[in-house]
Amino acid sequence: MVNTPDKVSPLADLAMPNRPAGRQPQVELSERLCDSLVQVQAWPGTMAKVHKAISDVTGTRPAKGHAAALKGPVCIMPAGPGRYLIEDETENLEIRLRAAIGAHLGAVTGLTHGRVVVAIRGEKAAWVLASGIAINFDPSAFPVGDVRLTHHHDIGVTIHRTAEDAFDLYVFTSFARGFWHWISTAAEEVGYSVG
Amino acid sequence: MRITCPWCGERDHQEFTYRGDAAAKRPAMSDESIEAHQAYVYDRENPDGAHRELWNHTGGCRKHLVVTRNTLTHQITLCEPIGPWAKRLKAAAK
Amino acid sequence: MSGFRLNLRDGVGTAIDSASTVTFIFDGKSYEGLRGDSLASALIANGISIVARSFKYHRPRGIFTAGSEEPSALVTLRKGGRTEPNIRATEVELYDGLIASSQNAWPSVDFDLMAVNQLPGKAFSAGFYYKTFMGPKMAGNRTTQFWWLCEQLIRRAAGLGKGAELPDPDRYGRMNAFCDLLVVGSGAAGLAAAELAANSGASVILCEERALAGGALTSAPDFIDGQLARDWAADKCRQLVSHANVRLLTRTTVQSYFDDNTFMAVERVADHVPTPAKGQVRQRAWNIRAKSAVFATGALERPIVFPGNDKPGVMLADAVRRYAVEYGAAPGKQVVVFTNNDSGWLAARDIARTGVVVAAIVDVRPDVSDVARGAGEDSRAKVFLGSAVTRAKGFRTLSAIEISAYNELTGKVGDTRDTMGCDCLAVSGGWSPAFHLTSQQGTKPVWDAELQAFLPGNPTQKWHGAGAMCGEMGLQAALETGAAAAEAALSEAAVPAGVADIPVVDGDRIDFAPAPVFEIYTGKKSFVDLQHDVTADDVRLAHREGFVSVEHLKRYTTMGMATDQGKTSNLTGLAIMARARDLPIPEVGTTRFRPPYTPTALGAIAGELYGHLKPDRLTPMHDWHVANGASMYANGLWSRPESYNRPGESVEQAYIREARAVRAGVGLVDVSTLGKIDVQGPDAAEFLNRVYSNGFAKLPVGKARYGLMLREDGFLFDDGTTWRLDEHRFLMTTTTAGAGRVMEHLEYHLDVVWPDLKVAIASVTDEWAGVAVAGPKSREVLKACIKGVDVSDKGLPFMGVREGMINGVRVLVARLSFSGERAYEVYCGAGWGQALWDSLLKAGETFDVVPYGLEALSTLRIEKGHVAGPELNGRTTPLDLGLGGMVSNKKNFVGAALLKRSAFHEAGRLQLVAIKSTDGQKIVGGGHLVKGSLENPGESEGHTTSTCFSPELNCYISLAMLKQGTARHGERLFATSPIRNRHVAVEVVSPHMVDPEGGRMRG
Amino acid sequence: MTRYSAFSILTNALRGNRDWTPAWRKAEPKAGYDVIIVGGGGHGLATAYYLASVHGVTNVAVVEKGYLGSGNIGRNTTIVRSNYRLPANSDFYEKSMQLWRGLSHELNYNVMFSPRGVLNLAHTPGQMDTYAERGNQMRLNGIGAELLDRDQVARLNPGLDVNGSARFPVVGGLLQPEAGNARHDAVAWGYARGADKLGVDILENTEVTGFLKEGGKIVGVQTRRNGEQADIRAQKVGVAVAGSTGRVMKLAGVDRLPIESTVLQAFVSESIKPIIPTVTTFGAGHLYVSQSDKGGLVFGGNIDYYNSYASRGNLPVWEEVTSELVAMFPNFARLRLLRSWGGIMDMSMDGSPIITTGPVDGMFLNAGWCYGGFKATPASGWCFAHTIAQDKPHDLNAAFTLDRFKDGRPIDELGAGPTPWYH
Ligand SMILES: Cc1cc2nc3c(=O)[nH]c(=O)nc-3n(C[C@H](O)[C@H](O)[C@H](O)COP(=O)(O)OP(=O)(O)OC[C@H]3O[C@@H](n4cnc5c(N)ncnc54)[C@H](O)[C@@H]3O)c2cc1C
Ligand SMILES: NC(=O)c1ccc[n+]([C@@H]2O[C@H](COP(=O)([O-])OP(=O)(O)OC[C@H]3O[C@@H](n4cnc5c(N)ncnc54)[C@H](O)[C@@H]3O)[C@@H](O)[C@H]2O)c1
Ligand SMILES: Cc1cc2nc3c(=O)[nH]c(=O)nc-3n(C[C@H](O)[C@H](O)[C@H](O)COP(=O)(O)O)c2cc1C
Ligand SMILES: [Zn+2]
Repeated sequence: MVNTPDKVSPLADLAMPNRPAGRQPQVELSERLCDSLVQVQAWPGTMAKVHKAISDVTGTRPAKGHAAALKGPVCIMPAGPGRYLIEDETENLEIRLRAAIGAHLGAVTGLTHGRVVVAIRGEKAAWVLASGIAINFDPSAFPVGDVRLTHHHDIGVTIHRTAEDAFDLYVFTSFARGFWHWISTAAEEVGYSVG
Repeated sequence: MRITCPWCGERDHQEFTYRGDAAAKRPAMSDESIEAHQAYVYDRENPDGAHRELWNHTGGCRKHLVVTRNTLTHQITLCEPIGPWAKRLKAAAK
Repeated sequence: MSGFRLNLRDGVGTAIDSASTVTFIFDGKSYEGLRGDSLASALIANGISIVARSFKYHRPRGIFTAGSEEPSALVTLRKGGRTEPNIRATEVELYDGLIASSQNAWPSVDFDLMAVNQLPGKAFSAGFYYKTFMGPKMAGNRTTQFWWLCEQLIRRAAGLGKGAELPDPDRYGRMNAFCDLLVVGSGAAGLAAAELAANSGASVILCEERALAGGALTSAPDFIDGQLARDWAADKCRQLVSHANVRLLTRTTVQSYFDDNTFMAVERVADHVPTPAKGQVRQRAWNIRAKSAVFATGALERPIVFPGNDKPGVMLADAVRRYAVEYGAAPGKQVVVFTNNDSGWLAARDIARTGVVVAAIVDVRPDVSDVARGAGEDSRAKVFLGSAVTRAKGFRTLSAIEISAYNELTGKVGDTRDTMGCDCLAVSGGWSPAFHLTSQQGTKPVWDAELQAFLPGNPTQKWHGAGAMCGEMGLQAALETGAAAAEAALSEAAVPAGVADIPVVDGDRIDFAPAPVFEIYTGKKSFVDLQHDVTADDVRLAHREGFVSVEHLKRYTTMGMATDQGKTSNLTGLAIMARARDLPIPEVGTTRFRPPYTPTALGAIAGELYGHLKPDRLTPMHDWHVANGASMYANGLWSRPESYNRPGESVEQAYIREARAVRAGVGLVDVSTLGKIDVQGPDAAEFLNRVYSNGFAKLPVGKARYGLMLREDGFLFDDGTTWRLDEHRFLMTTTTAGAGRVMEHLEYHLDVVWPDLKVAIASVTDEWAGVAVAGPKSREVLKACIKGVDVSDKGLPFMGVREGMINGVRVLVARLSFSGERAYEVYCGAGWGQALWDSLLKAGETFDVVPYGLEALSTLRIEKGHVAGPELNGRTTPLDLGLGGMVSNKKNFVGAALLKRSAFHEAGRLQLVAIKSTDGQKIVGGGHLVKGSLENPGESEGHTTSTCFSPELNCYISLAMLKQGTARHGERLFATSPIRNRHVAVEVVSPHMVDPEGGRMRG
Repeated sequence: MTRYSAFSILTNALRGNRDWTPAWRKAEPKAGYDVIIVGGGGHGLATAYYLASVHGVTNVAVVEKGYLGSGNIGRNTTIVRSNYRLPANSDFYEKSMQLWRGLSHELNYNVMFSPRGVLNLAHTPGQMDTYAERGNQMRLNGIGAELLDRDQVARLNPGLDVNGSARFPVVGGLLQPEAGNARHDAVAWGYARGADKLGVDILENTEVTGFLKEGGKIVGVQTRRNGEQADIRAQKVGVAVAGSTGRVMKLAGVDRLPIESTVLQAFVSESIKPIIPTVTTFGAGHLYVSQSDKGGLVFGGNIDYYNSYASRGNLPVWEEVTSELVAMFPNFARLRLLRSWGGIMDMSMDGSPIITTGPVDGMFLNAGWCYGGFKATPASGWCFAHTIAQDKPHDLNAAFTLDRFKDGRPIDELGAGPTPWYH
């Protein structure tokens, strides 16, 4: 039996922990490895059943509005009408969800390899993000726990606000280096470390 | 311009892709006449004033919406959901 | 040399730090200034009066204003890649080591030879270019050459400063901001507005162009709530920034007002220091979306036009006051004030208070108010009422003026009353509200007869004017209207406003209404637009020639088109035209202001995009390609290997070797860039059947099919294979370049056209890495490494799709062929892409597997006659490309109806063929097919699309579109490329040059 | 009317410039004309001029709703070229080039036609081949074209970033040496003056508010002038209103056309000394730039996509064009934008113009100019005048009919399909 090799991230060589000398960095960038990411799309009439199926598989249900539902390693993020991005540690999430949600209830698409998660945290995290992303990061408009779908120029980004000063950014894999280049350049102004 | 996506909320129009006049309706699959397709593909009313038009929220949820916008002032008066989810989104908005 | 530094004391030099000197260089000479100085105030303090030359006549120009409306004092700042031409000295904050130089003058500003342009004077009147330089009439193209020559000379003489030759080393940034209320301007009105909003809990952004907030308050002698105006302003700012919901941005000009209250403001983050700190941006563009806005942008003083009015030394009255009060820099030893309104008298008083001699006050009005009279007495100036300055005299700079009797009603100039020595004339012709931002939005300004000025007009978006910007010139009124505007704005932003606490002003109360006098006409040369050298006579000439609409006046004379956009001159020019036409000013109209408010660095608008325009898109195997000698090729945003060049090998040698190796053995190519779309749902098959021209409904599970997608107008849109993974689940592939637009095409049809279809699509381009294994030995390679798949022809037939494992990696394998050989596409999760690539390479070692790039890929498909991007050029139909068999006539699909149009079925269309070089010469890209010689080629009968050397046929070949090509196989033509000086004899052949029966790929 | 020359300028200057007369008369409308041209833009004025000068039809009025030249003729980036790929376009625009070359003399008005060269930059070898293909087509049609390599491009445009490390490295370019610029306003004024001299009435501030119809045939126009309504009759009415085509044709009862109106923005920087000699276009985006005689960099890029009749642009296009401009010329980053403005484009479904008889009896239509109608001005006027005078198109505009959409003969230079904002 051959072991499955490790997934290789395009940021493997870039997101190396590093703390610059001198100035106190005001944000920390890092890559957060994501073991399993699946998109689920319900049909308009099957929302409730899909919620149930998700809950059967992951142990938790999608939250209301634009909030992510969190339970242990599971994170269910709203990603459009009837659509969710579900993250979990287990590798066969896609298979289990597909088994629970047949074509009559919805569609299940594996995206584990399709996104890279960049995490940013620190006092100036929102400032750095706002320098390239045109959504309102004020906590009153974007509360902790909420998810936003947006883009940075050509790069689609799903943003999960995990704390007042921390965000997980789900970025398309092929663009991950371009995105890292942008965010690290933007963060130079306030000083950053890589965690 | 700021467009209100029925699902994502208000965003810069830069997040959306313009898809043109919402009045252009594709003939049914049963209709194979050249004339009907001709009108759908090429003829536009191009009004000066209220224009119902399609935008795709490609930088967000990737759903289409119908925007009513004045072509003289760029003022947007209505953003409506369209597509399979339209009914639910409308209901949610209420 | 008449300006000097005053004795700095309380109330003189309020904006500068007398204790800290700063050294700067102007035109190569070193000078001293004080911290807080602007370059202009420092030049004044150093007695420098000529700082620039005008655009057309190269006349000496001095400093005219104290702000961003400056028309005259343009200099070049800094050096090398940081060189910045046309910078207004009035806006530059002095820093130690600043380097500035004058421009548009040779050899120097003091003595400029180009001033000969003045000699023909009247011949260089408005519009003279249009009337001459046409040159002699000559044959053919040569007719234009005379103008072409003149133009070169004119272009060299025109222009202002010189741009940098090196790249700008600095960075630019952007910030996206949102607020309930944007307040523009931090004068009394703006501060009052911001305060009310801040106290109401609204989120507020307050932008101030200058480094110091306070607007007119910074030099006003008035008291507010018992506090000196500038102290009150400073206190207010301190209070404001203590609110978490308020952001005060100084050095930030709101430049542009776009739809839905979107603004672009530019913050000059590091222009007041020698170079930006590490990581710091030079400027930052703030893209602000405000629920509502208060414009408290003040008013701009305007001059009175009179003969000689462009002499250095003639300045705006308020500017003279500000230099004296704020910077302690006296622009002259003997100041005369020339005015048509009371504000000039107050300026005279405030100037005199700083210790500068105000020799006279000249007012066109026969009588003035008591306040003015009192201020006049305080200033100890000689007073000339019912008088005008009829001439400014002096060699190069102002040395004296002529004062004559003046009848403000008739405009008649009477006897000369006095000639008075003076080196600074402070002029006030009234105030024009700064409504540039609202004009940008298309709001039509309205005329106010009393103020003799245009006011902003009625809002068409969510903004409110306050203070001098809307004609409320007094300080008390500014405070009141500021609060009122904020209240109205907050209600729009749905924030309940608190109660305004309006401070009380103790100070001058004057009537700002000026006498309607814009020009003192004596027949001598006087200037309207100081930068563009537009004279009052030019305006009258335009009138005579029929360019009477303001917009024609502007374009014919170029009035208001200079870098200041006529901030201090437009109204005057307009008034002169109105008088010539004998119409009231409002009937002549006014030109439209356009964004930006002041000239804005292109780098700042590009913001974070300066330097890296677009992100790279990379496949998981990118690093391997680069490390293994691949030259990379841009394909949209993607970067792909062109060929893997061995040492000493050219790209052509490399791709021929690679292609040969594939046909003989086996090769690997990274196809991860292909667009991949997951299509699922009970109606997925039906959906595909509608968007593809060939049938998909009956595609069995475990099979792939090549599909053609048309646009609704019948032309080809994209192609690719779609794999049926299970009953309701398909994996669609698209061309690399077409992925995005195919996705949108599908989304459109699902949302808008057939919303009742239960289909979900998702882009999975980034999810899957893809490797094509091609060549007769491809099966052996696969067999050596794949688990769980029977790779025999039966187990995995042509177009079959299977799932398996390669070295622990789950893969999808489809037996597809672009090359015409037996081949497989193997997909796996992108994170394992490199692992898969390594496994396949390893498995292929014994078969001499080679990696191959885009060039070889394309060679193989050209030999095979498979179409790709160059053939799918948006102007071809399936019929043109010999793919008519893939157009179903059993069903309707997107493009079916319009494909039936007559023109698509006519003879004479360009059709796909291939050509072979018959004389061994290379067929270069971009050729045309002709019958004639290189010298006399005749008409184009078609063109090449995809060209290569064919290792299989051992000659140069190309796919081509040829008129009626299908019927012309065997014909001899020439592939001509006159632009590359090539002319190759070719034979037209069928595009299916290799294995036309397809035996090799079907196996 | 004074003939313009260096001599007349000098003699007039000596007399204090008092004797100059209006460039064109402020005509009063007559009750009727042989031909009325709606729209006092470049195309309308050129049409009137050629009707009078080539076809001897002088009883003509040009009816313009605003000031003369207030439309796109007065707000374009002034690029004049004929580097087209498709035969119909190539022939037509080359005719225009020929007229441009003699225009200043013909009109006795310096339109400052400046054949400084138009350079399209290429960023991949594939793009070079595409350009070669177009260049060869031009050569075969007798139009000058040169393919330049990277060094030649660099020599031509010193500030250009030809570094291999650029995000989209320049590999070469296609140059049409005889293409260039002309002075936008001068073209309008020159044609107006020329037409006026031949007897054409130019009616400014006169808006067409409706059409007079008799038995389904157009027989004149209704106008509003200085707030007053007046009917003016005409044997034939030509419509050349560019961005306003949709609204004006609606007045004639034509509700739908293969045209959509959108904003195109243009930009000008502050004046600087000569810094780029040619018109240069960026090949990895959409950006064209040249330097005006005054010294301003005049540039533009994409349209604002959505339908609009407001001559006011949006911020994303600012960001896009400036970033492309500074990517191409990193030494321009500190130069400053002086002004931007918008014009309304009559975007046709295939990106090519319409010059045709009809679509209503008695009417002729000239429209669909998209980004590129300035360079077409002389040929468009010339062909439209022919079409009106002869009641049928000239060979040069025979392909530019409305029928082409019905028959499947779009003239689609970019192959972008029936999506106007892709052209
Ligand atoms: C920003 C920009 C950049 C451009 N750049 C280039 C370029 O570089 N090269 C190029 O070749 N082309 C360019 N163009 C395109 C070119 O300017 C236009 O295609 C061309 O000017 C259109 O023809 P015109 O001159 O007749 O139009 P216009 O000048 O717009 O004339 C139409 C006239 O009709 C009048 N009108 C409208 N309705 C009525 C009515 N009801 N009654 C009476 N009159 C009416 C309008 O007021 C207007 O004056 C550009 C356009 C823009 C906006
Ligand atoms: N000196 C005089 O004789 C005179 C004449 C008229 C008015 N006033 C005085 O002017 C005051 C009126 O107050 P106010 O608040 O209306 O005007 P103000 O002139 O005090 O303030 C306007 C402020 O707006 C800023 N500004 C303008 N455009 C801007 C932009 N686009 N972006 C950023 N900042 C911008 C200016 O730099 C200035 O600081 C009163 O004190 C009144 O007495 C004085
Ligand atoms: C080629 C060209 C060059 C221009 N150069 C300048 C310029 O140097 N200064 C200026 O203020 N405007 C310039 N303009 C813009 C005009 O001022 C004006 O904005 C344009 O004609 C559109 O008119 P509008 O802004 O009144 O709508 C230029 C316009 C064109 C077409
Ligand atoms: Zn959305």
